[in-house]
Amino acid sequence: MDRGDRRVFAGLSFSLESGNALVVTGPNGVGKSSLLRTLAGLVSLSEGSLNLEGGQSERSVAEHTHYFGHQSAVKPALSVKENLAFWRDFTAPAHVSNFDPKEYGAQDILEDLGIGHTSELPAAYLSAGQTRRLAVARLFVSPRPIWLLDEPTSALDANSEAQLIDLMNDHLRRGGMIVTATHTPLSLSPLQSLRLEALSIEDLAPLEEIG
Amino acid sequence: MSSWALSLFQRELRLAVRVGGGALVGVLFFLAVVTVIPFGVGPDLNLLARIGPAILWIGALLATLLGLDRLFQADRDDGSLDLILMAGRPLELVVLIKCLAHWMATGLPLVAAAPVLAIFLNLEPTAIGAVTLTLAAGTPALTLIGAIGASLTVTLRRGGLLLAVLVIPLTIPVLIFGVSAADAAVNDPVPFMTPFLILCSLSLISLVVGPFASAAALRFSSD
Amino acid sequence: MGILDFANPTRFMKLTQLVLPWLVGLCAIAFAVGLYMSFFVAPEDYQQGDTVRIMYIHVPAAWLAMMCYSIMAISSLGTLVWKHPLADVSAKCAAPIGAAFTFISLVTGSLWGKPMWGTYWVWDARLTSVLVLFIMYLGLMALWRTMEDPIKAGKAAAILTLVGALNLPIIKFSVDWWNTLHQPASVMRMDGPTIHPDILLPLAVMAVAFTLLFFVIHLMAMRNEILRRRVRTLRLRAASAARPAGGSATLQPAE
Amino acid sequence: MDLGPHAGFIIASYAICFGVVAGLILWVRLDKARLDSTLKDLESQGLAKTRRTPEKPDRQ
Repeated sequence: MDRGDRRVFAGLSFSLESGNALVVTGPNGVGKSSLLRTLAGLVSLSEGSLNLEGGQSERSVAEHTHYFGHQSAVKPALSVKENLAFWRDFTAPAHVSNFDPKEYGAQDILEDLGIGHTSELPAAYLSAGQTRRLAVARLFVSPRPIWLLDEPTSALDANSEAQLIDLMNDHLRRGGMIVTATHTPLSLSPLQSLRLEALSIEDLAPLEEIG
Repeated sequence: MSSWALSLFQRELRLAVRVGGGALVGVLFFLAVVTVIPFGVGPDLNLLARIGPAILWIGALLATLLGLDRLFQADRDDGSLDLILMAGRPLELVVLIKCLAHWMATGLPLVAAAPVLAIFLNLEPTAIGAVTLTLAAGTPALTLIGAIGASLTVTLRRGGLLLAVLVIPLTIPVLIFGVSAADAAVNDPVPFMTPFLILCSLSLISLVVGPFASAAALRFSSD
Repeated sequence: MGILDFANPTRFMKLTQLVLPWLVGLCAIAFAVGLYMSFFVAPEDYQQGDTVRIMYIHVPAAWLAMMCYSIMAISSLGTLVWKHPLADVSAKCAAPIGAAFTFISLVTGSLWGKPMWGTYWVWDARLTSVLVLFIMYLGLMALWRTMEDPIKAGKAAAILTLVGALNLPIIKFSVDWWNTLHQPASVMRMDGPTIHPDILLPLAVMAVAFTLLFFVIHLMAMRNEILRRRVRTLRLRAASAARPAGGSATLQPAE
Repeated sequence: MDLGPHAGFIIASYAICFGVVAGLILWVRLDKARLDSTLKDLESQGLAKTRRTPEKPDRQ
């Protein structure tokens, strides 16, 4: 699997079983974020393919995934509840075999993440960490089996980081999949890892012609 | 199907109306443009009555275009656009709903303000009615065509001016038929319906072309 | 919003609580008397007939439109120079009221103009400068609406208000000059009859009534604004009381 | 009472003036009602009672 744009990666191939997590590591600028964005369907593949077995055939792979990037996609003018309710209604849920999501109400997940008391407040009043937790809450209100997490623990304190890891492990137990790019080690249970190395010049040359 | 659309529509309206949304700034800009023009051409009421429909149309065009640059950019800036793209909803419809909400929040007030501003320009009652009607029929086209420009310039830091430059040529037909329909209502021998129906058909065409072109541009923008 | 800021607004809230009912009563009486006089006591004008009765709301509204801007300008000085905590509250609350009175004076003026001049609107110097004043009010309101932080918005608006205060006389002057070059034929001068006591007295009562009305609404709006800022601080505090445990620890220091 | 040939204009003037003033008052009242209720909500969470004297908030 590769992505031909300017300089990213080539000859990459992996498979992930349901209930497993994949941690993508590697030096800065090697394309961890690009890999996640590719899986999320935001960047198109120049060659190769993505497949999801047991998925809904009329939907693309990307529509089975939640993408959790560096930006929180929180609108300060809307209240916390309104922010979450919009993503719940707007994101189409994806159901696949082997994946049995827990049903969360909007208020439940906010309580679980420790920001239940803010639900009526405009999101402008939230601190950076609280905004981040609100963004995490989005993953739970609309069930999708694959989570693509780009540095999920940035801006979270130790407490909420541990909480998030618990929630991630729970997601894995229910048959979900997680692909995450991170620098800090995460204690996820069935864990595979993928290390991206910087490409050498010879590898890059043919790609430049494609892109 | 309809619940997500309603949810999106509500969100867009709320964002436009609440603090920082600035839905009414467009009307204010419209008012300012129309007020400034008599200073340029002089306070001759007969002249103003003759060029009044054109002034109102140009004011509405500029107000619409200047309000459009944040249509997708605000969502891109905070990462919402990525999530909208992968939400699994037909993007053309998403664009259409966003345009509809945007028109309700900014275009409709322009139409409502037009009769008042027409009084400043000494328009006759029939002319006032005609201009308001043509604006009501034509401003959706401006919003929908403008949305194409908004999605093309979504990745740019300062896309506002470029958007206006890109879109103004595309809006010329709307302007021509809008103004000529309004003029025709006052000058008896020319029929009103002919240019007005063309204007309506332009709006309908942009209703189809706008969302498709805009959705295509958005899909490439995330690359 | 420091502790010092809280002291003054609290006293202000208490004081206005006492004063407001009296003001409302006075205002109602003044309006009752003024409206009675303007309809039944004041004679009709020998030239303009009964339309002169529009004057009893038009002139006070126009006068208030200008007074309101002066109050905003003084409040802006208060914000920028003396940093008085209530100054930007006062300026912010005056803007919509000023816009409303300017709107009233524009509308009643054009309704007066239609029977007298034959047209709703002319680009006469006085009318045009009032229209510019109206746009400035709306612009200031928009500025306040688009900025999230009230303190920052207050400072920005204060600067704009003061620049506007300097600029308004220039606008007035330049528009006078602009208009005399292209004097449209249809404009009639606003001289009218010499002011007769029978007309002057109702006008004065109405002016007092309008001024009282302005202060009533202004004080009520200021009270709202103070409440709004209190809500804002409380919400910030509510949000930062992160987890229930951490929050209660800061709120109840010694147990 | 006879207002002459232009009664419509006079009545319209007064009506619009009344309408705008009523709207202004209504806006202020509604704003106050809304703020009072939010304030009450927030105070019921026990967050309000710290003016100048840091007194203990009431237990819920």
